[in-house]
Amino acid sequence: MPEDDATPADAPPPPTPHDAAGADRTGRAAPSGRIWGLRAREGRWVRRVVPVVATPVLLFFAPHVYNNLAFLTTMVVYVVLAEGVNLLYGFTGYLPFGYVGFFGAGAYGASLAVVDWHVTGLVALVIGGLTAAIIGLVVSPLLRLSGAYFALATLAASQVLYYVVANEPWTYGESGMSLPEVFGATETYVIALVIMALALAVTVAVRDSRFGLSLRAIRSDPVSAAMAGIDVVRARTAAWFISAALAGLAGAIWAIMTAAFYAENPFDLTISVYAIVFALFGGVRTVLGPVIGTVVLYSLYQYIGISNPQYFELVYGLLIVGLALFLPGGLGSLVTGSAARWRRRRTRPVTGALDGAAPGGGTP
Amino acid sequence: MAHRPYRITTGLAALVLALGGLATLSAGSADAASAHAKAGTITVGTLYASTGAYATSSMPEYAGLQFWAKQVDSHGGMYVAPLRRKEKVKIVAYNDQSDPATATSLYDQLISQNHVNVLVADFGSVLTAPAITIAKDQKQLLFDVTGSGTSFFTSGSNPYVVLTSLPVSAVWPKPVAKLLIQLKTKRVAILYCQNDFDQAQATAIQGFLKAAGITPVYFQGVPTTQSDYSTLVQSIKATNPDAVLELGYPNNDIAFLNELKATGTHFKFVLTPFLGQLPSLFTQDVGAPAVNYTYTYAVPPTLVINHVNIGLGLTAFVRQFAPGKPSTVNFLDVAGYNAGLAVQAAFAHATSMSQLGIRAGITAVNGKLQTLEGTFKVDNTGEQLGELLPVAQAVPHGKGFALKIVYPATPAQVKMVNAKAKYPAPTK
Amino acid sequence: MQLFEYAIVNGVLFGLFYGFIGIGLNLLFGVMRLVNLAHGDLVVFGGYLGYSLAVDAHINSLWAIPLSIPAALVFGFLVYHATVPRLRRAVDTETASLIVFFGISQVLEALMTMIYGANQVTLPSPGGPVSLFGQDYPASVVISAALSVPALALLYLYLYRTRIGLATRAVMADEDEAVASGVRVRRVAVWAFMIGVAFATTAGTLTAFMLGGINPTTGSGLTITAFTVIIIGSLGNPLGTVVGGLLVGLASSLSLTQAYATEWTAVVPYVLLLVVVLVRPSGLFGATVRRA
Amino acid sequence: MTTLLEVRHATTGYGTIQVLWDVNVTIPEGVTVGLLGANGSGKSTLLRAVMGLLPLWSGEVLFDGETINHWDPSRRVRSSIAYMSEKGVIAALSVEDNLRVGGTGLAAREVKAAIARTWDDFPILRERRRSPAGSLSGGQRKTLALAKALIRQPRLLVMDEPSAGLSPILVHEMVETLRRVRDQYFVTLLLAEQNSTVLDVAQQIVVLAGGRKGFDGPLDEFRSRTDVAAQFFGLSAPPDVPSNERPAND
Repeated sequence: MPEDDATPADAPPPPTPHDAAGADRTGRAAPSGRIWGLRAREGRWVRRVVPVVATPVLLFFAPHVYNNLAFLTTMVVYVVLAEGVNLLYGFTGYLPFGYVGFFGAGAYGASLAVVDWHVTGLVALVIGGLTAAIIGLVVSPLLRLSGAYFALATLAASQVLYYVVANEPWTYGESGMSLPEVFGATETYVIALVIMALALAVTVAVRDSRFGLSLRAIRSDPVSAAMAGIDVVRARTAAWFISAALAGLAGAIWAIMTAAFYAENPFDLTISVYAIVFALFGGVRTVLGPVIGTVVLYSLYQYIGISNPQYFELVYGLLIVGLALFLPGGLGSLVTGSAARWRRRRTRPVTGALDGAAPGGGTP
Repeated sequence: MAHRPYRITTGLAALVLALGGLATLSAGSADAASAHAKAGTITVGTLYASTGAYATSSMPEYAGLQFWAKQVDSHGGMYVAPLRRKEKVKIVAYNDQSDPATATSLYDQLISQNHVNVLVADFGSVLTAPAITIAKDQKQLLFDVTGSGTSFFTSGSNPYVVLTSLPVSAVWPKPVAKLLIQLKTKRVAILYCQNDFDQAQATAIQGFLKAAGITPVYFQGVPTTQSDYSTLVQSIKATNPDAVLELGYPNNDIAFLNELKATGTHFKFVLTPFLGQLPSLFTQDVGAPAVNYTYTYAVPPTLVINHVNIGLGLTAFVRQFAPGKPSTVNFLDVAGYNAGLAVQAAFAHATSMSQLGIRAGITAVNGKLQTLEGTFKVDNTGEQLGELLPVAQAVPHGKGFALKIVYPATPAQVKMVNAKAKYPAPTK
Repeated sequence: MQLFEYAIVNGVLFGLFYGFIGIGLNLLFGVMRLVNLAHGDLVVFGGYLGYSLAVDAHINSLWAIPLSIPAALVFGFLVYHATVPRLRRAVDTETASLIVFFGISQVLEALMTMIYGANQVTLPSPGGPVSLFGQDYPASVVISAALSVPALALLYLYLYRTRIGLATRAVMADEDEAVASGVRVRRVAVWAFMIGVAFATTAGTLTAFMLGGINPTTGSGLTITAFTVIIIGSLGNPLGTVVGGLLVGLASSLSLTQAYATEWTAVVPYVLLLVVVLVRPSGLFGATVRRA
Repeated sequence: MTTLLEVRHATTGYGTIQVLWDVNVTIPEGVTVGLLGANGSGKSTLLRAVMGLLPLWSGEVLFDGETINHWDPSRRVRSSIAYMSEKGVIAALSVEDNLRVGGTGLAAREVKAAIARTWDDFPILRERRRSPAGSLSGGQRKTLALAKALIRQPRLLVMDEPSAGLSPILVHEMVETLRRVRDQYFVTLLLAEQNSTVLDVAQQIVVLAGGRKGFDGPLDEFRSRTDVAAQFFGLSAPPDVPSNERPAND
């Protein structure tokens, strides 16, 4: 559900008209008045609080529907990752192909804290998040790049990190990580839900704040944003750290759940790819889009794995191709009727790159 | 702003719908599973990988387990001691696509949705690791077929994991080290892949050799994904070694042997671990002439053990498993079948239908069970101790090659022609 | 010293092959900004074609090269029309293409597994060792490297000696201006796409030789190597791609001769990529800087 | 005088933001038209619509009396409507390759002849023929852009800010060059400009303000009308800045 028209009413108009999404923001005046007997101001709080609270609560009862905690916890971990991708890609236009590096850093940070320092589970989680943020600091020069270069450079960085972890004895690289039981399965699930709630809260906060507005301005046109007085580097770096820390937390809770793993597992590139696909499938620049994308696609993944294993990859691959081509705005676009907007945009000629109407294309 | 809460509602509604869909799916699969879990059957849950890195090894292992179930059912089922009757066996299997994260949720699926009686792990340490965790957490008995990772068996006593086929990788190379000492090799080169399995062997062999006063002249790790061995072979050649040990996965072993073949490089002693497990794959991918005189670990079906007190002997197994094509039977087929035999023995001596009751069945037969892999004996962490891994050498045999055990001398229960190691290897 | 020389020659041989793998991707990415994550899988598909010819039809696997080219052109044409027009209309073509081609990569991997099974397949070496500078190299490697050279030369001729090649370079350098000059971008793109796919499958027929064997999952690693090679050598510059390939080949080969570097071999291309994008984001031969 | 190009009721914009409101322009063959307007007045947008680089929401573009709405940009370029964008050249290609790109679609012999003619008309380009266009000075770049647009000997040359980024002296030279080119190539010019010096070359002036047409008449009349100046200096221009007028360092 793209709530990309979620600019607060007092927001200035977008910096340039060639951001089509921005065009929608200004092109449609939000009607004022009451809904559910609430004033606009209260309504705003409803839409801030409801997704953050209702989503974890709904998922909290999911084990009563489908009691497979390993599956559900992994799914929630993916929701966190998809929201992290959403923050970075949806709001700044940076596609972190090597996002899994933060996940792996979080997993190993937390695990080493448990195994070597014997810290409690919650401390380990925090250490996991911090480890990822520190890695984020180390690789922050990559933010100078853009587009596919950024995507591939982060991928390379995550692979370098993976080989360091896999080769070094102090990370138990070759023998694999083995954790004692830190939390019970249900406890792990609840903690994963709390991390997810945090991720959702952060996304809501970013969406509705001036910070989020600056990020979107940067996404649509970094030069104009800088001229409008936005500190481009600082805003990007902040989003980068938040996103890294979220992935680190996700990695930490994943490590605690999995308990026995090798470096290749938390650094598996498919984790990045899935997080990106889930986020885009649901619809980025929204709060619930990545949640829905993950729940639908990951359930499907599990279902295909159980029911029709022979053609698993084939079905999944075709599904992804079809969705990306025919539902480019994500599932959310179906819900909110953005599909109509998309159709209108389609009428642009193929040479659209020249008319400058493609926001974020190439040089986000 | 007023339309906003409406859109939130739509979003949440979509989420509820998605969860509902999930519930429907799970109900569907649970139905399918409950059909399996009906009374009068023992359900064995397992995973296999039809694609991905482990498919080559996982599929034969799964085939062996299926063969076991078919055998048991053709005899009216297996004896279940607590019920005092025979029960049919059903295998519930899912495809993990070689992906450990998928494996995690599928192992859980087998326990929480299908309520299987026991779990059998997928091939190898990477896909077994998540099963170990779940087995401990959910107190579910796991038969670990080939997951011999060192970290699985170190955390004190664990009644829920039973390694059925191989000793942990650190003890594998003991006979190799002894053979090298016996052959009076001085300059040993060790090239290993950086993974748990190979690294543990390399370190162990280095330790055994050092104890005998031999320091390897070459001791290097390479990534498991390594496929270009040309420069490495030249580096090894430069150290002028008496013996070369290449410790990798099948793809590494094949690439290494092909490199020797393609450059005409000759070493006096070459060992690769997987030749003994997958001889037909090596015949196809390297060719018999280039394989000749290579050393490897001897495992069934190279190691012929017919003196058994459960299931089929090796010769009978090979004949029945692949009628007419005995050469295609490999170790992993045997390992899958052997895991079935361990399950069978456990139920035959179980004290109750609880997980610990079934584990007690293993304790009851521990050290007494003779299978086509040898003596079945586990310690209290579940680690396998009983089975053998002698060293074999490929020698020319007709158009192909035959594997002959060269060290140690034949144990009593092994019916197998011994041979003296041909060292140094003749030039091909 | 002998070992060092061996590593240099070996690195060059592999480098030419890496350049060959990269060049098709360079066309696709350079012209249309399509992040073709299925590139490596197309390469492996070509490898299986060669394998089929050798094993099923009992003819030299190198016949796969002439046979695969028309097939690849047709396949490229179909995939282009199925995906690219829609992708080009997407709000962010790079990202959308990344996802679409990830899906295609999954489909290709699945098809290869269904047709050829998951096992690694190898091809018999086409002959005994070949002596170069007094040392022996596998014939398969030498032949593959030798075939890479004319392939790269052909692409060079296409880009620098034909009119559509000039149009292709114009689109790579500045699509807006090329359109304004009357270049038919769609035609350029179709050909670039088809030729890119053909280069991938042609290079693929050599992979079973070079890599010792192929399996359905070999492709993803090759995709990454190919991206590394083309970014190091600058987008749109075929000569740069060759140099990028040589750099990756040499660095990997030399690291294998160093006592404590062997285990870090796999990291070499990634480190090279990071250094290049951070120090000189346009690649070694690029003029345009792609910074935000 | 026949009408070469006619824009009827042109309405368009970017995304959902409308930039042009019902603009009508008629360009007779042989008459140089200067399109004036401040930043954001819609000049470049109108030119893009003429070239087919931006589709019209409604309205029509006629060339030689025939509607060309459905022609894609390359067809328009190949049918005698040349376009010289603000950038004008492909920086990474050599001077000669730029000219050859300008001749895309022509027969090889024609391109060769056209390039030979260019060397005579613009000797400076011949000296730099192997250098990348990106290494040229600002004035040389504009010259190359002009030469590239002229390769096909178009009937109509649409130019977006030919004087942008040039020093006053160079602007003056540019005006001279344009005069020379107009007479030598018998080409009708449509220039969008902010710089009034360039007006010297024009015979007819069209002023755009806020996406609507203001003044439209002969140069002399434009000069005598003070009220037009207000429009020209963009007092009623909207705050929106079309993307093509972003700073060049983007």
